[in-house]
Amino acid sequence: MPELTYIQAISDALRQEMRRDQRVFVLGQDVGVYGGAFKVTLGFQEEFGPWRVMDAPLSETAIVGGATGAALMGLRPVAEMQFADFISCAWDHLVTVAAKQFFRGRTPVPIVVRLPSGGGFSGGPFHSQNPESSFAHIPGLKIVCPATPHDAKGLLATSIEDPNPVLYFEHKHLYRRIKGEVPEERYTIPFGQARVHREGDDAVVVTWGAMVHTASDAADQLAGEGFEVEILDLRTLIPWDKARVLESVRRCSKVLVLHEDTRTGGFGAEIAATIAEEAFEDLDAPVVRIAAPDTPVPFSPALEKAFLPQVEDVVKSLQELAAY
Amino acid sequence: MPELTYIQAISDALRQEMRRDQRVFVLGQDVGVYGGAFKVTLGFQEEFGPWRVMDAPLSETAIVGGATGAALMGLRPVAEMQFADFISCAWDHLVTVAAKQFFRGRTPVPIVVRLPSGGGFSGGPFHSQNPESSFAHIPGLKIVCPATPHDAKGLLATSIEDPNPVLYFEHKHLYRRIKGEVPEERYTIPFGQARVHREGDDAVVVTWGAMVHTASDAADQLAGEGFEVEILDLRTLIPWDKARVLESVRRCSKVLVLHEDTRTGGFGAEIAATIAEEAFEDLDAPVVRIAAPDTPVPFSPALEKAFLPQVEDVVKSLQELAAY
Amino acid sequence: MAVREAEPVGSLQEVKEAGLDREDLLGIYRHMLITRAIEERGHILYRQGKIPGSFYTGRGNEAAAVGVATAMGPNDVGTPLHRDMGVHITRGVEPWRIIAQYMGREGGPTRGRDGNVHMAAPELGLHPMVSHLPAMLPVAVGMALAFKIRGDRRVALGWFGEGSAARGDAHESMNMAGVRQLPVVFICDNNQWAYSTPTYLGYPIEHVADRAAAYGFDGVVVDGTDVLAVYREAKAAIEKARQGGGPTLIECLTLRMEGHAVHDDAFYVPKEMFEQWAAQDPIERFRTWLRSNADMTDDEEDQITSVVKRLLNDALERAEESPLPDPSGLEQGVYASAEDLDTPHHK
Amino acid sequence: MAVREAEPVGSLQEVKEAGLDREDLLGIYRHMLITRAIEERGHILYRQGKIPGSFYTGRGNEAAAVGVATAMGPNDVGTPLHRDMGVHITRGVEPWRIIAQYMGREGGPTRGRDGNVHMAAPELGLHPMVSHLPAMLPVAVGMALAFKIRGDRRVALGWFGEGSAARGDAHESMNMAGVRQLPVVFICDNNQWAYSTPTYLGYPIEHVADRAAAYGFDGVVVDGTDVLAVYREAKAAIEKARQGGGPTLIECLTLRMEGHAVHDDAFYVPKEMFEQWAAQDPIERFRTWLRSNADMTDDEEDQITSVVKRLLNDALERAEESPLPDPSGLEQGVYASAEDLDTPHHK
Ligand SMILES: Cc1ncc(C[n+]2csc(CCOP(=O)(O)OP(=O)(O)O)c2C)c(N)n1
Ligand SMILES: Cc1ncc(C[n+]2csc(CCOP(=O)(O)OP(=O)(O)O)c2C)c(N)n1
Ligand SMILES: [Mg+2]
Ligand SMILES: [Mg+2]
Repeated sequence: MPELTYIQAISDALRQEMRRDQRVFVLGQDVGVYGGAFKVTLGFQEEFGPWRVMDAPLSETAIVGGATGAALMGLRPVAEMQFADFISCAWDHLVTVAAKQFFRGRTPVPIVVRLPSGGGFSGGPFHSQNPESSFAHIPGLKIVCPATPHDAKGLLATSIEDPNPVLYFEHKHLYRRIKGEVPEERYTIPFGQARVHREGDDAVVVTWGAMVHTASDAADQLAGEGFEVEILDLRTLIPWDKARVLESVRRCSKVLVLHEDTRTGGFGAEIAATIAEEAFEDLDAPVVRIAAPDTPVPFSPALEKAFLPQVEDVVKSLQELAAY
Repeated sequence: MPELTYIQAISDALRQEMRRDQRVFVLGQDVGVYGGAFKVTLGFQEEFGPWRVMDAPLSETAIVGGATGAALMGLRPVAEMQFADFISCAWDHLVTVAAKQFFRGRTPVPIVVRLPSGGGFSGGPFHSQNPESSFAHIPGLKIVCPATPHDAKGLLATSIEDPNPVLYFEHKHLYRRIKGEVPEERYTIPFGQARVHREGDDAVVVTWGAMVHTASDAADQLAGEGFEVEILDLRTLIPWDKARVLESVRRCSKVLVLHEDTRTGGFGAEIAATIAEEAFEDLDAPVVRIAAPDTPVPFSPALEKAFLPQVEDVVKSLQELAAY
Repeated sequence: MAVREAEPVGSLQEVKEAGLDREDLLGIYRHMLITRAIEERGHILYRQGKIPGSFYTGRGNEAAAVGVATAMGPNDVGTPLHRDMGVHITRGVEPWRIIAQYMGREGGPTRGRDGNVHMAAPELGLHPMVSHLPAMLPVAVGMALAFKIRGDRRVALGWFGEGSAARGDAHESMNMAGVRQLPVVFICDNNQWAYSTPTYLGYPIEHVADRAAAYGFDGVVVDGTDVLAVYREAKAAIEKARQGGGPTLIECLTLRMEGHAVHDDAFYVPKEMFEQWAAQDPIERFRTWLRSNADMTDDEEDQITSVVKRLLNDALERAEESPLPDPSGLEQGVYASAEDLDTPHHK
Repeated sequence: MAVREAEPVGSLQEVKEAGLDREDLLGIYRHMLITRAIEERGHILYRQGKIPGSFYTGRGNEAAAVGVATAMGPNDVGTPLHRDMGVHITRGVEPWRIIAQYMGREGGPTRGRDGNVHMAAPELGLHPMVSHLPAMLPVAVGMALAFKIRGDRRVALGWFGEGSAARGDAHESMNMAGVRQLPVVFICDNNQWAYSTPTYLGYPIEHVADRAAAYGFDGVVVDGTDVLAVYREAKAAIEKARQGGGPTLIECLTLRMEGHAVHDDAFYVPKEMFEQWAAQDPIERFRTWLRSNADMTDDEEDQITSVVKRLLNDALERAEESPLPDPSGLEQGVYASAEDLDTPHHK
C-alpha cells in the first residue's frame, strides 16, 4: 500500500471520485490552472476540462449557492474554500438554503464544501480558524474532520456520495506533516463511527482533527508513567459516535474532551454535556475540556503557541485526571 | 411605575437613549415611516429625523458593516434586523470584522444589533429561529436575551453603552404577551448577572428568553407537589453568570438547562458542560438539557408545538429529577 | 447594451408569431384568474383563522408571473418568489396543494414544514424559495451551471424583487452568470415597494435592468401588467439563453396592489398610485384585449370563470380533508438518505 | 455617467494647479521609495525566516497607493488593503512599526495579534483590513455615513481589488452609498490578477469602473503607474465627496508585479505582460518625470535614497528590539472596556 501525505490522500480521492462519477465537479477560486490554494486539484483541469474544474470569481456565496443549484439538478459539486475562514461569507447559503432544503422540499442537496482549516503556522486570525462548531449546531449539515490520510480519502468518498450538504474540514497543519498507508482502490468510511486511534483503559480523550496527534503524543508520554489513555478520533461531528464515546467513558470512567476550536460553545461542550447527562453514574471524575481560549487566533508565534492546545496541556490535564 | 409590554419597554428604552445621546442612531429596513417590522421605532423618524432613523436598502451586510464603520467614527449605531433569522446574511461582518476588530486594532466597535427572535406563531423556518448559540461561540461578541420588560429596558441601555458589538435578542413571542413594571427613568443592568426569576431549593432551571416563562409555569405546577424549583434567568449569555449558576447548583444539586434553540451544540451544552466540570461533586443527578429538537423550525402549528419546549416537557423532566 | 423598454403588445397576429394560439391565450387568462382566485381565497381563509402565520399575495403581479412561466420550456426550471403564485399555477401545481400548504397540512408541498408560497414542485421544475431574499438567485445560477456542464439545452429562471436587488446575492450571481455566459434569465418583479421602502431608497438609478450592463448582458424593462409583452420578452430571453446567448435581466414593472403582507395596510403608498395602477389591472387588461383581439365570447368567459370557481371550491375541500402533519415524523425529515436521490431531477 | 479614462499628467504647471508644490512632489517620491523599500526588506526578512506566516507585497501599486493617500485630507479616513503599503507610509505610519508588525512583535500596530498589512493606525485615519475581501467597503461606507449624520466635512476611502469586486460586499456598499450620496470614494486596485485568476474570469465587462453607473455615480479609470494622474483623480473625487457630490469609483490600472504572495511564482502570468509593465514601473516613471519636469538633481536623488536607506536600517533595528508579545495578556484583549472608548476618534 502506498504511503501518502494527508493532502495527497485528499487529492487522490477527489480525482478518483471524478473519474468514476461524471456528476462530480469542482468549483472554487483558482482551482484550475493554479490547482487550488493548496494544490489539491493540481492537474485536474487538464484531465477533466475547464467546466468540471471551474475557476469561480471571488464569490463564496455564488460558489456555495451555485453548488446547491447544481446539486438540485443532479450534479455532485465539490466546492473549495481557499481557507475555511472564508466560509463565513457563505454562512447564509449553508444555513438558510442548503441545510433546510431537504426538510422543506424533500429535494436532497448533495454538496461537499472542502474547508482547509486550523492553525499552527502563523496564519493569523483569518487563515487559521476551526469553524466546525458553528456549523455543527445547524441541523441539516454534516461535519467531517479527518485526522489521517486513510480517513481523509475514505471520508471524502463518503462525503461526495452522501445526499446531504457535507462540510469537509481538512486540517492544513496535517497536509504535509502526516503520512500513512492509503489503499489505491476506492473505499468509503461510514459517517458517525469513531476510530480508536490508541487503546487504553485509564482515561479516554475524545477529539478530532489535528488534536488527535497532539493527544497521541501526550498519551505516549503518559504510557511511561503507567497510565494508558484511549484516544477516540470522532472523525465526523455530525453525526457523532455517541454510542462509542459512552462505551469508552463507561470503561475508562475518566474523560478529556479536546479540540482546537475555541472553548465557549465549542462542540466539545456538546460532547461533555452529553457524557455528563448520559454517563453520569460511570464517571469517576469531572469531564474535562481542553480547547483554545476564547480569542481570535493570534498571528505571532509566541501568541499562537499559547492559543493552540499543546501536548503539555494535555499531559497536565490527564495527570490531574489520573490523580483525581 | 407604569406597566409596559415587553415591546413598549424596548421602544421606550431606545427612544430614551436617543434623546440623551446624540451619537445613538437607528439603521435598518423600514425603520422610518413604517416604524420597523414590529413598530419599535414608530414615530422615531418624526422626532429624530431621517438620518438618525435611517431606512436602509435590503442589505444586511451593508447595515451591519455600515454600523461598524459608523461606530469606528464615534457613533453608537443600533441596527435592526427585521427578524433575527436574517442576521445570517451579515454573519461574516459580525464574526470577521466586528468581533475581531478590537482584538486586532484596539479600536472598539460599539454597535448593537436588535434581533427579533423566537417562535410560537407559525413563522416557519425563516421567521422563528433563535440563533444566539451560534454567535455565543464567537469571541468578541456579547449576547443579550431579556425575558421581562424591566430587563429589556435596562439591558438595552447597557447594550448601547457597551463598547463592544452586542447582539440584543428580543423574543417576538414576548412582545405583547408579557407585561411588567418599568421605571420611567433611565437605568442599566450589568451584563453577566443572572436574575432569580423564582426561588427554590430542590432544583434549579437555568434558562433565558421566552423559556423563563415556560419554566415558571412548570415550577408553579410542581410547587403544588412540594417541589420548589429555582429559576435562574441568565439575561446575558456572553458573558454568562457562571458563579451564580454554580452557586445554585451547589445548593440545589439538581439542574435542568432549558432553551428554545435547537439542542445539539446549543448554548445549553456549554452551561451543562461547565456545571459538569466545575460542580461535579455537588450534583445529585445528571445535568439535564431540554431544547428544541435538531430540525428547522416547522411552520404548521401541530409541528411547531412539538418543536418548541412545552411546559409539560419541563414538568416531566423536573419530576424525573425529583425522583432521581 | 443599454436597457431596452419593451413595446406593448398589439394584435392577435403579432402574438401568433410569438408562438401562442388562441387556446394558449385562453389558458393564460385562466391561469391568471386561478392565481388571483387562490390568493383571494387565501385572504379570506386567513381572516377566518384557517391559515396560521402570515400571508402574502402577488396581486398586480399575475401577468408578470404567468407571462414568464408560459414562456418556459417543459424542462426549464425556476425559483419563483412570494409574488409569483402565477408561476406555480402555470407550471401545473394543483390548487388544493397550495391551499393545503397555506394551512400547514400534510398535503401541501412542504407537508407543513414551511408555509406561504415557500413551496417546491421539483417534478415541475420549481424549487422552493427561502425567505432570505434573493438567496435563490445563486441557486438558479448553479442550476444553469449544471445545464452548461452537462450540455443540456435547458434554462434556469431566477426571480427577485427590486428591493432585494440591493443584496450581495444578486450581484454575485449575476456576475458569475455573466462571466460564464450561463443559460439563466433573471426576472425582477419590480412592484415599486420593498415592504414600506420606495424604489429611490432601495437603488439610486432609474431601472434595475440598467444593472445588466454591469454584468455584460442585456436588460429590458417590460410593463408587468401586459401579459403578452412579458411573455414575448421572456420567450426571447429564454430562447437566447438556450441557444448559448447568455443571461438576460428582465424587469417587470408593476405595483404591489396590497400591503406587504396581510397585516400591512400600505398607508405609505400614495392613494393616487394605487388608483393609477388599478386602472391597468393586468387581468382586466388582458380580458379587454382578448375580447377585442381574440373575440373571447361571453360564453367562454363564463365558462372559464365557473371552471375556476369549481377548481377553488374543490381545492379548499380537498385541502381541508388533508390532515395536519404528524409530529412524530419531524426529526426524521432533516437528512436525506440515498433513496431520496432516486428522483428524475437527480439522474 | 459612462466611465471616463483619465489623461496622463503633463507638466509641472499642471501639477501645481492640482495643488502640489515641488516639496510635495519630492515627498511623494520619497513615500514611493519607502513603500517599495519596506516591502523589499520584508521579502528578505521573510526568506531569512524572520517573518512568520505568509508575506504579501504591492509591487507595482506604489503610485496608486501613494497618489490616493496624498489626496486625502488630514481628517479623512480609509481602509487600505494588502497592496496599499503606500497609504500607510503616506499617512505617517512609522516604518519600524510596520516591520515589527511583519515580525509579530509587540511594537507592531496589532501587537502581534495580526500580521502582514492587516494593521491599524486610527490616529492617522487608517483602519485595519480583514482578510475577507472586500469586507472593509461596507465599513468605509459606514464611516461616510457617520460623517453625513454628524455633518462632518470628512471623506472615507474604501479600497478593493478587481477580483474582490465580485463579492456581495462591493455591491451592497456601493448601492447604499449611491442611494444616500455618501462622502465615500471607492478605490479599485486593478492589478489584473486575483491570485491566479485573470480579469475575464472575474468580471465580464471592460472596466470595473463601468459599474459605477449601476450605482448612480461616476467611474473613472486611471493609469495606476502615473502617481500624479492618480493624485489628480483622487483629489477631485475626494473634494467632490466632501462638497456633498457623492461617491466616485476610481479604478487604478496596474499589474501585480510579483506573485500573489511570496510562495507564488506567478507562472500563470504571461512573461510579456510582466515585461510590458516593468517598462512603466511607477517609481522609475515618476523619477524620470521629476528629472525632466521638476529638475530633480542627482544630489536630491542621492539624498532621498540615503534617507530611505537609513530609515529602513533604523526601522529594522528598532523592530528587532521590540519584544515578542506576552501571551499572558492574550485573553484580556478581546473585549473593550469603557476607557478604550476614550480616544479622539470616538468623541
Ligand atoms: C435578507 C432579507 N432581509 C429582510 C427580509 C424581510 N423582507 C421580506 S420581503 C421584504 C421586501 C422585499 O422587497 P422586494 O425585493 O421588492 O420584494 P417584494 O416583497 O416587493 O415583492 C423584506 C425586507 C427578507 N425576506 N430577506
Ligand atoms: C472572501 C475572500 N475569499 C478568498 C480570499 C483569498 N484571497 C486572498 S487575496 C485573493 C485575490 C484577491 O484579488 P483582488 O481582489 O484582485 O486583489 P489583489 O490580491 O489582486 O490585490 C484571494 C482569492 C479572500 N481573501 N477573501
Ligand atoms: Mg418590491
Ligand atoms: Mg487583483
